[in-house]
Amino acid sequence: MITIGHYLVLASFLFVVGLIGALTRKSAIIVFLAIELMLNSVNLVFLALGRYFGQLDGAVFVFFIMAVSAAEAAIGVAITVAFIRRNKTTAIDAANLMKW
Amino acid sequence: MTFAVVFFAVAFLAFIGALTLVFHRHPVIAVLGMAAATVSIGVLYVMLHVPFLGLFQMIVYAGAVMVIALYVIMALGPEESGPQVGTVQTVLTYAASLLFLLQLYRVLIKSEIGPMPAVDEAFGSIQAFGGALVSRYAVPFELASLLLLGAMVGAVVLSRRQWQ
Amino acid sequence: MMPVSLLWLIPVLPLLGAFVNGVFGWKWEKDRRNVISAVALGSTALSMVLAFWNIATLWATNWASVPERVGNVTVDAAHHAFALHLAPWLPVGDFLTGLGGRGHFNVEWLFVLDPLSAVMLFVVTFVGFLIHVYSVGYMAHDQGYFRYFAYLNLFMAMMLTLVLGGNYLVMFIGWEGVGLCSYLLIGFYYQKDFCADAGKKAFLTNRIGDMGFAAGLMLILYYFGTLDMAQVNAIAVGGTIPPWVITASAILLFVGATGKSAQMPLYVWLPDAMAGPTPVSALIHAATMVTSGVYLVARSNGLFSMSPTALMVVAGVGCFTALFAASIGLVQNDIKKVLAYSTVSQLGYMFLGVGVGAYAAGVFHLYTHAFFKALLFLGSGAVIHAMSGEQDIRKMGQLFQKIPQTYRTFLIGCIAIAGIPLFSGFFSKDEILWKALTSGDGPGKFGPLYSKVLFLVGASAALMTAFYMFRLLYLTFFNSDRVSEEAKHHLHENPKVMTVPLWILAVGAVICGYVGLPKLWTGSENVWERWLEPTLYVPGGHGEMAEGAHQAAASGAEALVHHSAAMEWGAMGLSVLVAVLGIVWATMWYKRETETPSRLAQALSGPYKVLLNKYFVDEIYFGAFIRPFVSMSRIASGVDRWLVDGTVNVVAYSNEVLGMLLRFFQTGYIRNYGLFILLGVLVLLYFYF
Amino acid sequence: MSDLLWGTLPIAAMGLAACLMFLLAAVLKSGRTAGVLGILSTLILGGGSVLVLWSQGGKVVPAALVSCDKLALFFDGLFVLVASLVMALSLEYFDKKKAHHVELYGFIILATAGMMGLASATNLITFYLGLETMSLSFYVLAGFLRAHENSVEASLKYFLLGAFSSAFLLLGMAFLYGSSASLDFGGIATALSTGAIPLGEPILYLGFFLFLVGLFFKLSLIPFHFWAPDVYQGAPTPITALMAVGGKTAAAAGAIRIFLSVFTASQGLADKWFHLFMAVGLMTIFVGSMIAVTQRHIKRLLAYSSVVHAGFIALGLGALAVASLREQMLAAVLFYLAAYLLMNVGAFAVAGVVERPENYDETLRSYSGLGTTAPYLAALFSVFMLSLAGIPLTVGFLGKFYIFGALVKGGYYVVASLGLIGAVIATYYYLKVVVALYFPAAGEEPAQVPKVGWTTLALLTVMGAGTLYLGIFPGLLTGLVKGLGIG
Repeated sequence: MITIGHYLVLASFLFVVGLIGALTRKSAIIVFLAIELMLNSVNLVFLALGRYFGQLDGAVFVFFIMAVSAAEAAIGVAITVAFIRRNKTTAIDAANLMKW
Repeated sequence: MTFAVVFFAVAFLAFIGALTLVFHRHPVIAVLGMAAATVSIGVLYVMLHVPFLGLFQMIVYAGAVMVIALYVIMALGPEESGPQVGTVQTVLTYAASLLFLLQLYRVLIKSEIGPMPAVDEAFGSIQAFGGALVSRYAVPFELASLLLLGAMVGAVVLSRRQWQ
Repeated sequence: MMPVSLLWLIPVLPLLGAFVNGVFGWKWEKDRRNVISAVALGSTALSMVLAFWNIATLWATNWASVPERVGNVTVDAAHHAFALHLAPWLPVGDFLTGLGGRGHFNVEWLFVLDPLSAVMLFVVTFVGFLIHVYSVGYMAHDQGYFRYFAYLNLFMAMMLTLVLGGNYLVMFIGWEGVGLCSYLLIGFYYQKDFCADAGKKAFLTNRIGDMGFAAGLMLILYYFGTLDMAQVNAIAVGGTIPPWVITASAILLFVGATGKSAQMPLYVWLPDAMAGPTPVSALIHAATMVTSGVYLVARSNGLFSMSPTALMVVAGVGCFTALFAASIGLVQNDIKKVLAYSTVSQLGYMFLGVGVGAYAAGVFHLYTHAFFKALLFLGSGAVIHAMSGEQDIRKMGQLFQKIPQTYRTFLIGCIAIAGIPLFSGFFSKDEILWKALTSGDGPGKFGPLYSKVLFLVGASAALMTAFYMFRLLYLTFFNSDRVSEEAKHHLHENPKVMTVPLWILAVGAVICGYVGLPKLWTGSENVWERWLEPTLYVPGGHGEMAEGAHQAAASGAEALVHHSAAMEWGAMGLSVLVAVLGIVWATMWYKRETETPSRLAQALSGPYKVLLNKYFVDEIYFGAFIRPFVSMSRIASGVDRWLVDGTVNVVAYSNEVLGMLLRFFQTGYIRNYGLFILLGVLVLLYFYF
Repeated sequence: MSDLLWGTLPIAAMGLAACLMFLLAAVLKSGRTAGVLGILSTLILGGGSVLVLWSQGGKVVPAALVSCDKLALFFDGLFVLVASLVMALSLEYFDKKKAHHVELYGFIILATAGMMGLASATNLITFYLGLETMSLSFYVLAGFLRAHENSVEASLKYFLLGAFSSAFLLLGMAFLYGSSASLDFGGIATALSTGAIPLGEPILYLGFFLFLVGLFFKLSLIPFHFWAPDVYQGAPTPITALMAVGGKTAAAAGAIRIFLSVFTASQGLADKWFHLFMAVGLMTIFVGSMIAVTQRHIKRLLAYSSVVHAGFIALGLGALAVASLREQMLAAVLFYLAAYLLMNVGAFAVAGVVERPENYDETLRSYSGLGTTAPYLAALFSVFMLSLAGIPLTVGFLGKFYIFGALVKGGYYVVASLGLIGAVIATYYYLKVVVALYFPAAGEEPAQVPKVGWTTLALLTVMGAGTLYLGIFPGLLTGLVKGLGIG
């Protein structure tokens, strides 16, 4: 019997995997995708909870998160491209001019 | 029972896809792993009785986002770069992520988990969904459209070559 | 009624002048200095006109028929006070006071016009304006002309805020503001080291006083539940506050007053403050700012009247300072130093006056002193100006023909301060001495011995005052000609822009005392006292007191049977006698060059040196406070700089070190930042589960 | 007009203005024209709708998922103000940088619409969308000076870290949803007060704290502040002002709304966040001040200063948990935010003026001796610095005074005195700047300032005068913030 718990556990795992990716990968694009993975896992939580409560609200929230993700993807890719063009590398650590 | 088998299969696929994204050295394969994960999550959406959103997930993520990402990686040359290993950062990240997972787990086992209740056929239908979007959620819907417009213009502005 | 609602403009106008000169003045510094002086003088003059209009309104008000409230002006007919509630400032709300009552911490921009603030308003705007005029001539050739006038105008604004402020916090702003301006102006010639040092000394000494003031305010707020001065006075005389609170808060306020008004033991900054330009000494360090301590005590008269102990302290400190500073003044050789010690001494008189509960007499002396001391300072400035900057009276002499205008006005000032009858100083000084003698009747109820000591000490200080002022006069204008050749070459009478203010002040120094002719002479009540009487707070409300006073007046000598008219004539005679004695004494020794002073100085070389070195107070302070501090720090750390600069440096340093360490977390790497977020999340979660 | 439309009027007006600006961007060539049009449309559409609604006493429309009560309108007014100021400052700044782009103004207005959504949200969805609309616009705006590498880096940093933190925020929202089966603030509050929590209490706390992380990030409270100095330094200076003032005010507005309408519903929860906010606030004040002391770049210094100010705001937000203090503290926080707007926009405006066209981040060296070479500018900058430091007679002093006054009144002496000590430490680095302005180090030539246009000077004068005026006569503002609350 699949309960709400199964979904939540899966989502937690996906979230943490995304977390690790976001904090360890070198390429800016992959870091961005890892963050998208974290958002995806949140979507799963919302949807599962909405289904659990028998409400559509969770699904609607997921819909909006997707819209925001798409927008973020557009902006993010543009920023990354601008960044890569300037630094000739996708390495996220190149963004280290400002510190201390 | 079949439901459970399918769930575990899809969940496993999603997990593997996620791991590929995070740990595979080659960026193209990593992105493909992410695509697999998003498609699997889309399947889970369908299983959660919201088929419309599952479809949407596949189009938006596996379709649009992944394609753009792949495009960028291919266009700029796929540098081989896996995750960092052995630095303080990675060690701390793993430790902290595990602790975080543990914390989530501790909360979840303390939660009152129940089985998914049955819902009628109309739940998650595209009619119900569309109705909610244009009635109760009309304001956020408009706000989201504004946001997408902004994103579009922003992407143009940021990646335009010539400045004035 | 109309002008009262414009009360706020009186400080704001000079403030605007300061702003304009401070921001745009540098453009006019080189070739259009008249624009700078026009701005400064214009704003001060406008403010003076407004002040006079207000004072006239106050004078003409018929208190029997005045409405209680007109617009944002409230009227307290019993105390003849208009209060302008301009705007809220710190509305915090109600709280529980130390006595369990309800306190209201609702500080507003409250300006009060009553007979007391009117007196100060008159003195500050009138003398201030004259000194502005005089400065145009005096500063004509100095660098930083715009800066000077901007500071001077800022000072006027702050002083007027202090004077008009209806609650202690508004007053405190003015209080700190005048301190800042004084500090800036003392250090005006900051290229000279000693000027900057003098500025620092003034700053530090005043901080000690201000700490007392601030502590007093907190005590008052906590127990009285308000900082409105009228309310504090009313509550104090209402009798609900325990005596120790009243005494403690009065003494703490007085500590603030000793700092600002240069009383023992915090007087040391004032003589050094003479490093500033002379008009500044006249305005700030003689006529106005230094008297604000006296004003503070007079303003809080309800509070002080309820505490005989506090009054005793005030009178004692004032009286002792008067004698102490006068004795130092006897032998000083710097023209401005003599006047500075004289100012400290005269301020002591004022405190003696308010300390024996004769607030009107103390404020009367404040008012007459403003005229003759400003006159003397400006006169000394004129001498210095004519002598191309020479300040040592041993290098002057026989100047009375060379600069006759200055000489004549200076003479008038000397006669006034010495206390010769029919000149203003006589009336006020005599009034204070008489009130000191009869202080057993005052709110302090001093014992007969204390009263007599106060009187005698005051009289001896008066003797010294007459002596050192005429010594100064003779050494400067008569005696032998000791002027250096070079100074002689440039010696000239000062321009009109300087002598005209001198003459106006001289006239003032003669006639301004006539508003306070003693009752003994006229038979009717003293005009000055009748003017100020409504501002006094006494137990049982003001109306009864006034009634009582009139009854006492009606029943004639009966009420004050032990002070016969003969006794009053006697006291007056004594004070005239000491003044004449002092002048005669100075004439004998200094009119012509005589051997006596130097022989005496040799014979009594010990006491002479003590006086000449100002009782070694600076050295004692250095030895008692500063040097042990330094040597302790040497022992403690081997580096005396650390402790002299204070712990502040250590704190700042450790702060910087910590900051440097913490900075290194800001690595610039995105993934590090992300990790810190995650770690923050973990800390949060594990802390709460 | 229907209630629904009334309730969303300010957001809709700003959204419309943003669309108009984006459309005009296709036609217009001159950035200046676009800027003037942007300011006009913001003031007319945004300001007008706020005024109209305010005169009606606000409109509460539960069905609209936003609430246009007077509290929201107060914030909307602040946002309109800050957006107009920032646009007016951008006119000269971007001309100077030779990167005057017509789209700029559309994004500023879009960000404002997002802030308004955040300030008036009554539902987690609108809350999230408002936040993201604002943040997305900021990501773009931060990268607007693409010729400067710092700008691009700031954009990337802000984007990745912002997305990262909003993942936590969303997870928190998901768990909050799980603990109440409702996305509406009202519904969550009901669940909290009745104790009907479907999945049990732990999940509620988990959701709550994860949600707080997202808020702390936007408020830049330590240890979630790391993005702020880098992004503030790298972004174009007027945009930094928008992020530091508008973004933070919007986050505080969202926090106030959700705390007052939801998290005060359960006393157990309220106690928890009270202590949390006090601890985080004090830590932010102390650590932020310590690091600020070591900074030489003026924009980084101002960034740490705004971190420290967020700490003071956090103290105020935390005290909203105490029922007896709520009304007074709300007024104090609102006053603080308005004060913060005036002095901080002013300070950043001066920083933008002093910047040279080719240079990007100016150190204190560029400010030394400005007292002689640019006395008026130096005087204004000193006013802003003294106000940020909290010196009496400035509005910054009163902001701190009200917050500490309320804390003392509530009996939280320890917090108040610690905060006061922190405030004293904080004065040090502001005074360092003022000292540099008037007393250049020995042997240093006084710095020079590029030519300043009259619009910027006029705006600076207005802000400086406002800082002083409200510091002396706060009645205008205290009257405005008194009695505002959740409608």
